[in-house]
Amino acid sequence: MLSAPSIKLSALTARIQQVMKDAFAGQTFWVVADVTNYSFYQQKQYHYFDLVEKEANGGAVVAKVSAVAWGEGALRIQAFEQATGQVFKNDIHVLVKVSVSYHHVYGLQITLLDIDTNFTIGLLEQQKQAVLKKLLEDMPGVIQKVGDRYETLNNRLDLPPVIQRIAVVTSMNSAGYQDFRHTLEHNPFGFTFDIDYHFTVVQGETKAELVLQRLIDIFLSKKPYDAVVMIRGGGAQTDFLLFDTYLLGKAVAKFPLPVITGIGHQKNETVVDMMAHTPTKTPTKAAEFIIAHNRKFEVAVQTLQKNIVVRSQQLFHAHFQALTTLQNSINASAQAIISIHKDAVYDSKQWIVQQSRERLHQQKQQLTQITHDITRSPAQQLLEQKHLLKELQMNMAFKSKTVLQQQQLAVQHYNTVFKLLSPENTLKRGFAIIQKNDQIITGMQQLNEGDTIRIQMQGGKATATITQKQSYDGHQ
Amino acid sequence: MDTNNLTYEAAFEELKEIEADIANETVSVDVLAEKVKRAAALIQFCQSKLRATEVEVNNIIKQMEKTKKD
Amino acid sequence: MDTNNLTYEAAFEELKEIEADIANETVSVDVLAEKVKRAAALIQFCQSKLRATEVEVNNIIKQMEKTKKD
Amino acid sequence: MDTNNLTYEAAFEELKEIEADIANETVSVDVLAEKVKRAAALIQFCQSKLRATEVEVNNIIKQMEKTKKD
Amino acid sequence: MDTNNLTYEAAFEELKEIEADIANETVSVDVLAEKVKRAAALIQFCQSKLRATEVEVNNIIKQMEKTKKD
Amino acid sequence: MDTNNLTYEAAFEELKEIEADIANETVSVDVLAEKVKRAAALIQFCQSKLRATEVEVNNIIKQMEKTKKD
Amino acid sequence: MDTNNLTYEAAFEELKEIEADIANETVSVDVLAEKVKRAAALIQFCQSKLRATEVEVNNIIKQMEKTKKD
Repeated sequence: MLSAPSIKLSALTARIQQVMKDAFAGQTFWVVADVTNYSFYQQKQYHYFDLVEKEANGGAVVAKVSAVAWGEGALRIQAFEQATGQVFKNDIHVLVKVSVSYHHVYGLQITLLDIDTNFTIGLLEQQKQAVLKKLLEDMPGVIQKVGDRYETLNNRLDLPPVIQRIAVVTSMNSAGYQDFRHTLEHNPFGFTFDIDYHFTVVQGETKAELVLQRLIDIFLSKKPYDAVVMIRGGGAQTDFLLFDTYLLGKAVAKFPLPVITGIGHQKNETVVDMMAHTPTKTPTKAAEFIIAHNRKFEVAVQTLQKNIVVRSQQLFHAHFQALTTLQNSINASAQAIISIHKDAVYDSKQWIVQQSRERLHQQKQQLTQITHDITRSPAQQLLEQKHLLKELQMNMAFKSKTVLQQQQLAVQHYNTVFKLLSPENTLKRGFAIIQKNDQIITGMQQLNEGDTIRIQMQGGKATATITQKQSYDGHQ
Repeated sequence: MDTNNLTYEAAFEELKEIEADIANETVSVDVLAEKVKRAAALIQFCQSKLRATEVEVNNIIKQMEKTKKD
Repeated sequence: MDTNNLTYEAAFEELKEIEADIANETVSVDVLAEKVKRAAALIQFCQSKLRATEVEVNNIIKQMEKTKKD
Repeated sequence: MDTNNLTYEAAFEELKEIEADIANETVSVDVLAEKVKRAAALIQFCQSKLRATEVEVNNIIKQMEKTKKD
Repeated sequence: MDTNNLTYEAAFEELKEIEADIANETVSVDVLAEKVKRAAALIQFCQSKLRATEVEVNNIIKQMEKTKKD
Repeated sequence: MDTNNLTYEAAFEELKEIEADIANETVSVDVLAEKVKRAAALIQFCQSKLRATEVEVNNIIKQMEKTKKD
Repeated sequence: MDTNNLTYEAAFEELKEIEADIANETVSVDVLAEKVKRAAALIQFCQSKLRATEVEVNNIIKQMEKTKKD
């Protein structure tokens, strides 16, 4: 067996150290990895853990390295926990800044220098959005998104006017619970409350089932609670992820009593806050909200009291005024009626006086007119008769004279006619009358030759004999 | 000739008859004279009567007018 | 001539008849004077009656006017 | 003439009839005087009645006006 | 004239009737005085009643106002 | 006038009716005084009732305010 | 009014009704005092209950019912 040349182990580790130093000294790397085998030494503020890389489908470890954080790195982790609400622990996916070194005793050393909060926040936010999405999808009847808000069965519940009987879900020793209790019990208005505490561990994601069990206990108790208050204990630990779980979100959204939260989250709301009736920032705020709510009711009652006092005084005033108005109206109307009637009676009197005088006057005038007519007409009529008589008399005188004159003319006519016709007047005009045997001859045929005739003429008679006779026809 | 009991009316009628007779020449010269004589008597009667009536009527009228003026 | 029991109305009617008779020359000369005489009497009757009535009416009217002025 | 038991109304009606008769000359001279006399009586009656009524009415009116001043 | 048992209402109605009668000249002179007399009585009655009512109403009003000020 | 057994409500209604009647002049003069008298009694009744109620209510209110301060 | 099982809700509702009734003047004066008394009791109930323990609350309610029956 040959004896090979050897070196001291320290010489080897020194060479390794030299190589590592040459390769990594002064360099840092941002590495994405999962945390496992985590342990924390609080007194020294040392974090020991492994960083591993797993296959995408989740099974085998591809790479693994031990890491440590202390000093600056430990402070960064603390800041990370504050900022994200995510506890640095196993199975979290992180982006860390590391340096690589080699130690003679401890070997390869990866030291955590910084941890990217934003990377983890982004991851948590993605998880939270996934939970919310699933809640919306699984329970469309219970949860709806309206704008930026989530409307749930719970936050659609009406708060009773006074919140006096309260079930509180909290961890027994948390500072938050003390704050809540103190605030309620020492309220400045002297309000009393009936509070049942349902203690649980309100830390760590895996405790969601415990919290849910408390809610179920409250529901099964059938006590007439006005509201359920969920407060987180606060303290050093900062793990809110419990309140982003699907399990609690679903339970709160469906819970039949109004849920008031006071989880103590400084940055953004948890899923439970979103599903709850009334989210507040802290347990103290939750207590203050309840006191304010009750005070609001009391103020409303006091306002009603004030209104009733004022209104009843107004009512009295209105009635007194209405009575006065009625009284005045009745008095005025009564006086008006009397006045109207007085006028009417007076008018009636005046009218009757005037009309009766007028009637008498009218009658007098008519009588005067008739008297005048009657006195004037007879004189006229008598005068007319007188004229008629005179006319008659004159007519008669005239006509009588006319009659007599006419008769005289007629008689005169006969006088003239007969004077002319008398034989004496005929003889005077040279005519003669021939007589034969005392017969007046009027024609030749009465005479013969030899007849003796007597001729009568004016102044006497002569006797003659016809010697010759000659006839003619008268057309001489 | 007789004109007693004669009225003016009758006398005037007779005069008209005589005139008619003479106009018809049925009166012989023998009676003509007689007729004319009768006519003359009738005319005188009528004229008398007329004159008397005139006087009487005028008197009445005068009387009337006199009375009226009273 | 008789005018007793005569009314003015009747008298006036008779007068108008006489006037018509005379105007129509239906009155013979024999009764003319008589008719005229009758007319004269009637006229006188009517005038009297008229005068009497006038006097009476005037008296009544005077009486009335006297009464009215009282 | 009788005006007893007459009312003003009736008297006035009668007067109007008389007036109409006289105006229409349907009254003969024979009754004219009588009618005028009747009218005179009626007029007097009416005037008396009117005067009496006037006095009475005026008294009542005076009484009424006196009452008002109280 | 009798105004006993009369109400103001009835009296006033009667007055209005008398007024209408006189206006329509359906009241003859014969009853005019009587109607006016009745009217006068009614007017006096109405005025008395009105005055009495006025006094009574005013007293009540005064009483009320006194009470109010107390 | 009787205001026993009256409620404020009934009294007030009656008052309003009286007011309406008088305002519309449907109240005859004959009953006017009576109506006004009734109104006066009702008003007095209402005012008394109001005042009594006011006192009672004010006492309750005082009591309330006292209790609150305790 | 029943105050058993009286809750804040019921008391508040009743108070609001009373307020509305009084504000709308639908409360007659006759019952106003009674209403105000009831309101006072309800207000006292609410305020006491806010500050009382469960035992005390029952006492308040009993007290109210006793008062009501008086």
